[in-house]
Amino acid sequence: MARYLISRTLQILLTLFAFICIVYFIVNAQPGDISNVYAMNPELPPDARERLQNQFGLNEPLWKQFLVYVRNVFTGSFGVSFSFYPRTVADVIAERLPRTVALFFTATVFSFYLGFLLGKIIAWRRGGWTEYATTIGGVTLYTVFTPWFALMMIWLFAFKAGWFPIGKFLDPVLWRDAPIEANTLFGRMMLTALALSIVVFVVFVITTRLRIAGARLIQLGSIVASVAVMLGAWRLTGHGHLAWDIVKHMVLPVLTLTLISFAGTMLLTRNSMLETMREDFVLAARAKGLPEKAVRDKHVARNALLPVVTSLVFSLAFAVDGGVIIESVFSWPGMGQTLVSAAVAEDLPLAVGAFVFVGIFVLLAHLAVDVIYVFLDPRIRY
Amino acid sequence: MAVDVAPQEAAPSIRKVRLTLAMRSLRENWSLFLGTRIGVIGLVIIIFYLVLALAHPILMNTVWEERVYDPVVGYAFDETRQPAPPSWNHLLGTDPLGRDVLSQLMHSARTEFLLGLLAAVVTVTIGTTVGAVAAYYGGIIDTILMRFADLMVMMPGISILIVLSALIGVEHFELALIIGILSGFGGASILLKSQALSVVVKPYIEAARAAGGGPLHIIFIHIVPNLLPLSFLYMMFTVTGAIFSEAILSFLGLLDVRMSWGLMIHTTEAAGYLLQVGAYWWLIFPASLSITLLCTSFYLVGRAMDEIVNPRLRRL
Amino acid sequence: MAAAAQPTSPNEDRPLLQVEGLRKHFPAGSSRFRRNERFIHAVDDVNFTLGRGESLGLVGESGCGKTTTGKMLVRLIDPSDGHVIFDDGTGEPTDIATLRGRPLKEFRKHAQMIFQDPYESMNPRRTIFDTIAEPLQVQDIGTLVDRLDRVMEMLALVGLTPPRTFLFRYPHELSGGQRQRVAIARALIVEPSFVVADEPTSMLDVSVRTGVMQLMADLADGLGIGYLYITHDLAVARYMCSRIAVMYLGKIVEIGDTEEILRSPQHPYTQALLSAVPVPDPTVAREPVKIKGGVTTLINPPAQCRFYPRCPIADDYCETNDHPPLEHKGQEQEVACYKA
Amino acid sequence: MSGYPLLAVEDLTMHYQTRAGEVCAVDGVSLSLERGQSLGLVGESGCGKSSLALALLRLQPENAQILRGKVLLDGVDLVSLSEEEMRKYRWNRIAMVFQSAMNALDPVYRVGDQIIEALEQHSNAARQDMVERVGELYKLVNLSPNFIQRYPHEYSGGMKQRAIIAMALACEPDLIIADEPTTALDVIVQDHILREFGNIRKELNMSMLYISHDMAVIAEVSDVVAVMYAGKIVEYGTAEEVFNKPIHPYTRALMSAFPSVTGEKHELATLGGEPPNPLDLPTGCHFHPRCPFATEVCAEQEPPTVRRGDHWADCWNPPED
Repeated sequence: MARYLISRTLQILLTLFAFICIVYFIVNAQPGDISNVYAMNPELPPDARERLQNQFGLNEPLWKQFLVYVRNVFTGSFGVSFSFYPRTVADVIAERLPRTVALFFTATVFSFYLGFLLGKIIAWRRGGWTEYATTIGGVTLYTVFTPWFALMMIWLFAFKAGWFPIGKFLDPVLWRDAPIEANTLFGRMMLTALALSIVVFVVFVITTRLRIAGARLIQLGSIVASVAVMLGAWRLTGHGHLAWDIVKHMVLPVLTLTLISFAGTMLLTRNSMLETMREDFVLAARAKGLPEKAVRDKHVARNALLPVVTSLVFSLAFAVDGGVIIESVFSWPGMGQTLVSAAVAEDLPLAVGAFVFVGIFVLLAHLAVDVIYVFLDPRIRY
Repeated sequence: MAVDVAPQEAAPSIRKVRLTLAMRSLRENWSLFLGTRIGVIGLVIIIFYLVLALAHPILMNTVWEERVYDPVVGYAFDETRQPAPPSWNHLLGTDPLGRDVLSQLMHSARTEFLLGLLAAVVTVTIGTTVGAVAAYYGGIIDTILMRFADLMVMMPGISILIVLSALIGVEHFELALIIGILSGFGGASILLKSQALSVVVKPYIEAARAAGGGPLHIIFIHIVPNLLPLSFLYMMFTVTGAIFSEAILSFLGLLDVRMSWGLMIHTTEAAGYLLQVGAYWWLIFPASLSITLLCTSFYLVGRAMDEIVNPRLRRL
Repeated sequence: MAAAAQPTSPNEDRPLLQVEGLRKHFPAGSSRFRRNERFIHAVDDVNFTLGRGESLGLVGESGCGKTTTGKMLVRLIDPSDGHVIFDDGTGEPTDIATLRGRPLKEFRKHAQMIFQDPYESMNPRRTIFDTIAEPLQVQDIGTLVDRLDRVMEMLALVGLTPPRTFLFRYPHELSGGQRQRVAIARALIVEPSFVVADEPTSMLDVSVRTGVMQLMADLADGLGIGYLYITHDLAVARYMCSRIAVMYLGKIVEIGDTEEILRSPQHPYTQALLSAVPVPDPTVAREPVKIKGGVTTLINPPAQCRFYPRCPIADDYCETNDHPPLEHKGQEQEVACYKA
Repeated sequence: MSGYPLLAVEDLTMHYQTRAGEVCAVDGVSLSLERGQSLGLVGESGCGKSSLALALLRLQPENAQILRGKVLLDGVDLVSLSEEEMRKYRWNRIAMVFQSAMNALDPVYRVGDQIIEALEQHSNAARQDMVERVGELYKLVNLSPNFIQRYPHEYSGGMKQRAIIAMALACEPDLIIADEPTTALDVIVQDHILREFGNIRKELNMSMLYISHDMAVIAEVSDVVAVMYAGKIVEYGTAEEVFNKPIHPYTRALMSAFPSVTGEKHELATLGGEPPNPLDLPTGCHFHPRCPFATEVCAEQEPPTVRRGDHWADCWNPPED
């Protein structure tokens, strides 16, 4: 297991290197001299231009420029952003990365759960109108023109119904005299969520392993209890209302992202279920006298999960792309929105920096999926 | 070798038999396709847009006056205020710059089809070749091609297109090529390779080798024909991806294109009508719905083909 | 065939195939980061001869290396070591173990293979005509019309009549027995001098199996083709082959005249194999099989007799000495056992 | 004792609905099996023997339908039971050993847990007792107890088959249906498993329905033999009678087509033609196009049953006794 993880991490690092090379190639392979774009940007004061030229080694030969570039990537210095001058690219990214991670992670968990659940059901009821309706609905959501769909969500839930804010990360009026930095607070919120999921996970593992009666009840109880404790703790800090503001801003983007991506998992689960249902061990499970629900959940769905998780790897890049669009429509100031606005404003250092981080993010998600897969499939031992 | 008369007689008759066989299998698949329902829905939508796309040049040459109805430089002189709501002259109204929305919609449909088709053909050509070659040769060739494919798959496609189009001017043709190359070397080759791998281990490949068949014979006579159904299916998904990407990029104003559905929405946004959904619906809905419908329809056709091509999904 | 037959070949008494020290070692559990030192000894020092028009049965359990051996003889697998001297009396004797390029393609006209699975050994997208004509097509023999005539002839020969009705059908429209007949037609269309048949009847139903066996036997007699008949079924080997070779874990442990071996098997493994075959007579109670355990590993096996871990009669001598060589025990019978 | 035979199948008929048309896989099959007896069902691929096995457990695929007939287990008609009641019969009374043991075990669970899963369905015993029971079963089928906690992919082919047999024995069923359990195995392993299986069965006095295409295996394991062709049972009798004095020409053809390793090398008889297409069965006697003794009436009318004691066959032209 440890060896597998190490070798996988090495592979990922290698891929990352190749990725960075490709980015460099893309940036340099275009007509005209890239150094002009970097150095001659009119928004830059002369002294900054000087520094930039040194930092990127723009006066050096090409191979040295490449080495400098690689060093810069691995030390996280992507130079100075044009549009956020004088902030560095690294600084901008450090502020925005957590927001994207939170958005993406929540939406992925929701959409995977929803997709798997629905996929299971439509596979079991093949041929009925439920299946056609769900399939067509799901496919439509999956292939919907995302900006328009996001817009419709805003229009419906924020503009007309007024349930949620129209966009952005927080409400500036509320935060004008806030005693705490938004990012610090957001960091704490994420820590809380992490602690909560660890507690719930541990309870689940223990109750399943022990095979005690009433495991369901204990699980449910523990969730309710820990959520209550968490809410109480936040109340006591006095920042509860500020945290709530951020949560409120998060709901609509997460919902939209979930809706546009769950169908991928759903359709895949369906196909995978249909293929698994033909296996002999499913017949054997029925012959053993297991009720249909147990056959479906314990045997068919459990085995059908494997290919679904495998292809989660493929869909990660897609999900990140979806996130980019959603962020920019909702003006959620994360990596995606940064990438788009930097590209539109031709803020090259920031665009490249954001893109590299989006790439790293996808790679890490891959690694996570690989690890999960090892736990799911006993046939894989390293 | 002396050519005698007989082959000229036999060759056409064999060809005729082959044609008959091909038609028969096409008919069988067609009836299976009709049975899937979702495929039929998709096909109807595709045909609808195909008709729109084909009708545009005809209309422009007959009924529609060019200086009014040109999708890019036309102006609706008959309307006093732009954007104008739908009327008899302009069935879907005009955009903020006074251009006819229906004409724009129909004109773009053609571009979308061409873009999708080109991207899909490039993807599948690359994917099928790479997949077949990697599966047949294995070893180091396979490793290199597949590591590269892994890398391509991990690339967030839209993001890379965003960066690219910020760096260089991208038009429809280039966009189709880039999408084709990205997905051809990425997802398509991985998928088609795994399919090719299941073909390569079949005894008939060994039988062909025992008969004296070389790599080219085996790849193009045995492996590729068995990949074609899956390739064709993957084409459908690539069309969806290409149209979708184009729409996103032109919506963000990053493409150097003169007219497309994405650009129509971009224009609407730039003019500030985007959240006035009720009042200016004709600016928002036609283009957005068209993108969605066309993407969905190709995807549905792909799904339906999956039900036919994948024997493990077939009904008993 | 193009090559002119020499009226007086100096090697008239040479066998069709002479297999010497044939080996195949596959790397086991390869890893990208470590150098590989573990090998599966799939075929290990195999020697035998196959006369012209003779049929030799290669018998053994699954995984004993019989298919690998067969595939090496038609060069679908490259041997790791050893020689296979091929001489059909029409040309120079050649060592086919190291052939490449054009000569290899030329050799493929002389050696063909019939595969086990009639359902998978034909491309489902090609018609019967395409399948049978493929060897002619890739070898560029004859015009389209010639090929058509040849295919019709072959179809009639293997009993698929009237041939016209089979030409443009697809494999899935045929039954297992018919497909195996197509496979035979395809293998014989280039008039090979020997054919490796890899369990050609094991997946067929009993009621069509004998028909296919009969056909193969008749064709072998009529066309003078040498067969290497691979099978796990001693009873089938008895009916198809004049000689049999019993393989165990990559080695031939006993070889000789079929009836002689069946009457008095010398090697304990052959004895076990024989006594394990069920008898279609409810009144007969068979002796229990003496050997124990399952097949042991082929990865870097020790030098001692391969059968030692399961052998009921082995002693210390067997443990400490190398794998025994094949020695004459009967008239035509050779056995690799110290204790036999 | 209730006076009923353990298993009695009466006029069981099952159809498949396929795209190409309707297939009658099991056509009016009647059988009976006493407690402790072993019935060998022999026939070629596609003759409906596996369909019959699945129909007994009511596990036929979705597109199949039992049209009529009864499956009486100790006098209770399984066909008329509700799904919920039927579940209680599965494995507890009738267990099954599957054709491909390789695929009959779920790859993601430990083999021991899969056996316990079957036990849990049919008893309320404490978990500890079930674990012990699995240990006993492993001893019974000669498997090392170390393997209880392992996954199927760590087993060899023969071991998987043993594990499946252990699983089938778990609830001490009255009847075990064995569907070609040793077809994929080598002869020596097959020999070991057949012997052990036979011994255990006699020890526990269980009945068995053994399905195979291999006449020799059937001869070794069964007391009573039924020969199936194109969905029908064409001959039925004790093993000795069927093998020594076969009535139906199909049975006779099968016997003489079988090559043997012992005794004199007899000429193999070749049966002409191809197995019938289930979508388009011949009229009259389904076997008539391949039958060397067929007369006109065979093609026109269904054959009558010829009885010789308990031994019977459906044939127009039976050989003289």
